[in-house]
Amino acid sequence: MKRFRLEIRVTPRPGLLDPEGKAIQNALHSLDYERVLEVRVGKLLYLDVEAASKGEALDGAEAMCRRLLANPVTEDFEIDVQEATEETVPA
Amino acid sequence: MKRFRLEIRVTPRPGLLDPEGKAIQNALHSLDYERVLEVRVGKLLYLDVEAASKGEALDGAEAMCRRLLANPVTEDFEIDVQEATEETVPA
Amino acid sequence: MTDRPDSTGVLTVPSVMPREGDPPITAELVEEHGLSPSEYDRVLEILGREPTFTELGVFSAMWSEHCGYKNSKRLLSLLPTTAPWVIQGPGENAGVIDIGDGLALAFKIESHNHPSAVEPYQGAATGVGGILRDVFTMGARPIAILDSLRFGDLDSGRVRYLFSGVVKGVGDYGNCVGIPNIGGEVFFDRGYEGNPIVNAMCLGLMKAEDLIKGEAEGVGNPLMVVGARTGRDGIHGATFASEELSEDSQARRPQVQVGDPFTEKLLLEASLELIKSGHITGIQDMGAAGITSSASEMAGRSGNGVEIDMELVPVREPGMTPYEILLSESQERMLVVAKSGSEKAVRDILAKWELEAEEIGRVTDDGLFRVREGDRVVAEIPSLPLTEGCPTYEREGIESEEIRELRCADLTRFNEVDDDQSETFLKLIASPNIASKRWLYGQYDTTVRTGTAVRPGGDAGVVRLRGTRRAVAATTDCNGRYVYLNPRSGTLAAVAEAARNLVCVGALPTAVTNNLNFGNPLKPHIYYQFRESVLAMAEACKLFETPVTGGNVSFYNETDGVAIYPTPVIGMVGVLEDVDHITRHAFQNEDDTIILLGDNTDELGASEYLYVMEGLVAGEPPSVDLLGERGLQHAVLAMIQDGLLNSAHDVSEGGLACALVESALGEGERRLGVQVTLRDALPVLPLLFGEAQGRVVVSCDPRSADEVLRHAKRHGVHGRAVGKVVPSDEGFRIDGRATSLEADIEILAELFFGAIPTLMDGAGPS
Amino acid sequence: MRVAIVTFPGSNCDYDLYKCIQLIGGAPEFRWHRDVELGEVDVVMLPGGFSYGDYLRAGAIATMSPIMDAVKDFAKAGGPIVGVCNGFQILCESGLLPGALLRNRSLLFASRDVLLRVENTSSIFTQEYEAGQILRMPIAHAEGNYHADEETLHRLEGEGRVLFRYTDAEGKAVDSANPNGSARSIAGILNEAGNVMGMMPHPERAVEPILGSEDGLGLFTALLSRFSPLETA
Ligand SMILES: Nc1ncnc2c1ncn2[C@@H]1O[C@H](COP(=O)(O)OP(=O)(O)O)[C@@H](O)[C@H]1O
Ligand SMILES: [Mg+2]
Repeated sequence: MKRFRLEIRVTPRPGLLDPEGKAIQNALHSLDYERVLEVRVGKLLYLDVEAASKGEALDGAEAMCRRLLANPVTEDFEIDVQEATEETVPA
Repeated sequence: MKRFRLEIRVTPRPGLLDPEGKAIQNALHSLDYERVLEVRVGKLLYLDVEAASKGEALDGAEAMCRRLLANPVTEDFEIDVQEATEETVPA
Repeated sequence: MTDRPDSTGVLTVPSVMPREGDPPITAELVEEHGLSPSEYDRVLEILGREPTFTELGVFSAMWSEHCGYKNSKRLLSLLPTTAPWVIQGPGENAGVIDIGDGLALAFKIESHNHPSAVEPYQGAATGVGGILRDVFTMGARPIAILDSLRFGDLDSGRVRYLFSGVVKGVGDYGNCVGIPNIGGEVFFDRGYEGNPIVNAMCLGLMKAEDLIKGEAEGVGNPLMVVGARTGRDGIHGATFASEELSEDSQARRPQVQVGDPFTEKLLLEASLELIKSGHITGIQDMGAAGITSSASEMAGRSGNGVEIDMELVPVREPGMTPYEILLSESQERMLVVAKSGSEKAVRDILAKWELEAEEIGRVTDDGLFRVREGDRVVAEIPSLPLTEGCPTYEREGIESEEIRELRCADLTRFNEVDDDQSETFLKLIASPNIASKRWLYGQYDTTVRTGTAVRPGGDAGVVRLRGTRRAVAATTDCNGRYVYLNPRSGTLAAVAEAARNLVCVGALPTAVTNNLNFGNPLKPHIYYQFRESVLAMAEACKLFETPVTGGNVSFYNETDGVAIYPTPVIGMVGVLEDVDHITRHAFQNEDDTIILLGDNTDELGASEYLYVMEGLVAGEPPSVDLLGERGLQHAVLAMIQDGLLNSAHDVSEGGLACALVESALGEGERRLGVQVTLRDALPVLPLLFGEAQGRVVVSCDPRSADEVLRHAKRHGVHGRAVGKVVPSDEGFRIDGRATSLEADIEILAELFFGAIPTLMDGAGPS
Repeated sequence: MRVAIVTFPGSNCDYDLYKCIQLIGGAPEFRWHRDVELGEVDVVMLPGGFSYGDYLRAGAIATMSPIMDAVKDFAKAGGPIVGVCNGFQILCESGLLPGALLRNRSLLFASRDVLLRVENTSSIFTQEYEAGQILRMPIAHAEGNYHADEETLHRLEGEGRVLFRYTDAEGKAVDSANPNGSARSIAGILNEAGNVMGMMPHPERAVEPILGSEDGLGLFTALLSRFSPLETA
């Protein structure tokens, strides 16, 4: 068993309105960051898991995203996995 | 001027209570993903910006994080930048 | 703990030992812990030896202003605290009063000013969390929240950030737990620019017999921590004394407490079930100074001792020292004294609500607060001297020369104007202090629990009590500008206004909780404000027969040495014997007669008019005639109970003109017009916008008008019909001797409801 | 009418529904999220609140609760199910109703009275209302912005499965009357089989004059009329 760190990025489906992104963009413009052309907001999940291999960790993560972590009607997801080192293990 | 895509990951400071992460972890356990050792939840921001160079885009992003996008009291942030290609430009 | 020698036998207890790595106790370290040399001498006297680092932390927390009330206790003892209906006065987590039909009401207010200034969302959220726990640890189910807020002016981006964060924090927490918000207040003034005020009040309902106290009773009974795990949140600032302050230590030790309303909801249900179960003898919220204060206070109140082991406390992070565990302010935790043998039953109840309960120690008979770390004893302090022995002070109080000058400012030039005040009028209606606060309470669930009969927006919130004809009402009030300019009359006005607000919804004012928000009491001019204010509060509460059953003191509300306006917030509760008496502030019918009760005066000092139009905080605030006020309130209650009134609304900020607008617009759904004629021989500005106290605008069927006036007369109140309610398309019109004011109702509505949303638009995400 | 009210950790309108069912003469019973059986009941109701703190997405984690299998079986067998607010979110997340509830477009929690137009009076839930009737009841939610793809919306409309729409006092579904940005101002919908409904507004908070409205009563009495009214547990 090894420890893996999964980074899961859950993002709103393209085409879906993202009022939060819009609000952030407006706020940035009002702070004079005029050259911000677009903002999209998603969710970031870090999961530390135990698994026999990278592949197993990834498969598990995909299943978890499908079953719970992302809503198929409105969200897409992407997963990165890496073996946890001293550094990535949280304090 | 080029177009850059910034990926900004905003995460709660280590040591700070993350009730959402905890609730998700419990839910995953109840789905029999027992080997999820820890969950932390953060925010993901994609900003499309115009800048003269990568370095300028990055500097701008750092300033925006400090001023608005991350809460300096409770959150840390990380920024990745890449030049926007056809592909990365959002729908 | 079972494998250790009997903890009640003094002989088997090893003596206190400093821990390895503890810093030596030096004069600097003592000072950094906020203890004066004479206080430290008292510590030495109590212990008979030098304290360990852990013990120093414990004393520092318990003798801080927040827990020890060292600069306020003596004055607070002058407040009236008893009445036949008071079941629990000050000294417990919340006050409790008898409200009839076998029911009791627990209620309390608490501040979270400093945490909210650092992190508005979490600061406000955890403030609500704390006050809910204070109420449900008494055995009462929370039924309503109120929040009393102060900020700088909304034209500052920083203020908007604080305001939106605080409102979201108050809302999210209460909404999630499912307790309706029924009222409160918000006031904007540059006097609060650097230092917002966030006070939250909670009302809880119980059967009188279900009252439970935070006492450690029954020697040998186990102490259990329940709820969330302990982390390094909000540990007393003094912690940093133990290490060099660096960027890194800042990052590793966030002082911000993060609220988890979801856990709170579970803790609420579990606690009420525990109390009903009879398996526990005491329960206490872990508020400021965490385990330290809850355990030692429970021991102190019962006269017993406690022994707790830091190694048994469930922690969130590895490597926490006893010092850190003792002082952590992690939220959503409680300390429970279970009956011996009931440990499993307690654990089972918590498990049902998906929570943990861990036994961390026992009640002892030696009167000591003893803390172990496994086999080592790291602190051993006599409980009573620790909780009650904090030295108390009476300080020197002198009025500030500067403020006195402001109060004595010559305002006579404002008596000269007599031209058209329409523009001024519209500006005032759009001032955030007068405009509708719907932007704010529209983010609060006000109807959950299906008990709210009067929602925020009126003079006071009302919750009906199911299964009875009764209802309770609550309000919070204080105009800090008044108190700043004149602490005495300003505080009298706060109490009077709170009572008047309750009366306007049809409730009999019954009891008070207060939150005293002040600057640094070591400064003579602040202590002066504090003393005058408490004395005035005592006087007014006695006269209104509204005893003070608890409260909270928040000192040191200063930025760069500048204090906030002194703000003694009055949280007052009242009782309606019959829900049919519930009265609203909005006019109800066209052609109803509008009657003004109380006297218009020429007072313009400290008014919203002066602030908005002249940028002035000056002049003598409106005077308060307590006896007249009492007569007025009795009169209004009598009219309501006789079924005469269709509306009642108290006149406050913005004066009579603004009060009439508020009654005309109501919540904006059914707008009505107003036609009023005033014959007073008064200068225009004070007549329209002066904030004379002791006035109520009521409306009634024209056929009842004489009866209403007779009631007024009987109570010695000046009452007169001033006009009538008209259809909204006939507009809003006040005619005076020298002036007339006219406005379109739609325009008024747009300004009144639109002012704060417009200011907050584009305030950015929070 | 025996009504099972399912309490999840964090539900906070379970008690309100309970009192409402009692008020109309039905027999409410609580079910705990860890129960695996619903027992002999006529109707299942999923209350409002913040199940699991609304963490991750409102209603998402609740769908993993043990009781949900029984709820799905009950739905399959044709039993009537009502989801209010968080209950609606749970029904969408569990796939018993189509679509999803996104964050309010204002990004703020929205608490106020809204007006609803009754769009379909043939469902078992709405048959006591008149077509086009305007109802007044409170909303209190942060994620009530109904979203579904065009095709789903089209089907919902075509099959009369939009039960309630946010409107103004004249019954017009204008944007200013839409409190959260919901697609086509949708406030409540029905499943294909007609036995599962969800809505964001709170009918159980509008059942007595002292609460400001009695317009929610019709939904509960419509169900009551289908079952023997007084069957106390
Ligand atoms: N302004 C006040 N007026 C009257 N009683 C007060 C006031 N402030 C605090 N008290 C009382 O002193 C006691 C200690 O209060 P406090 O330290 O606020 O409790 P905690 O913070 O643990 O909830 C309480 O019983 C409280 O009611
Ligand atoms: Mg307390």
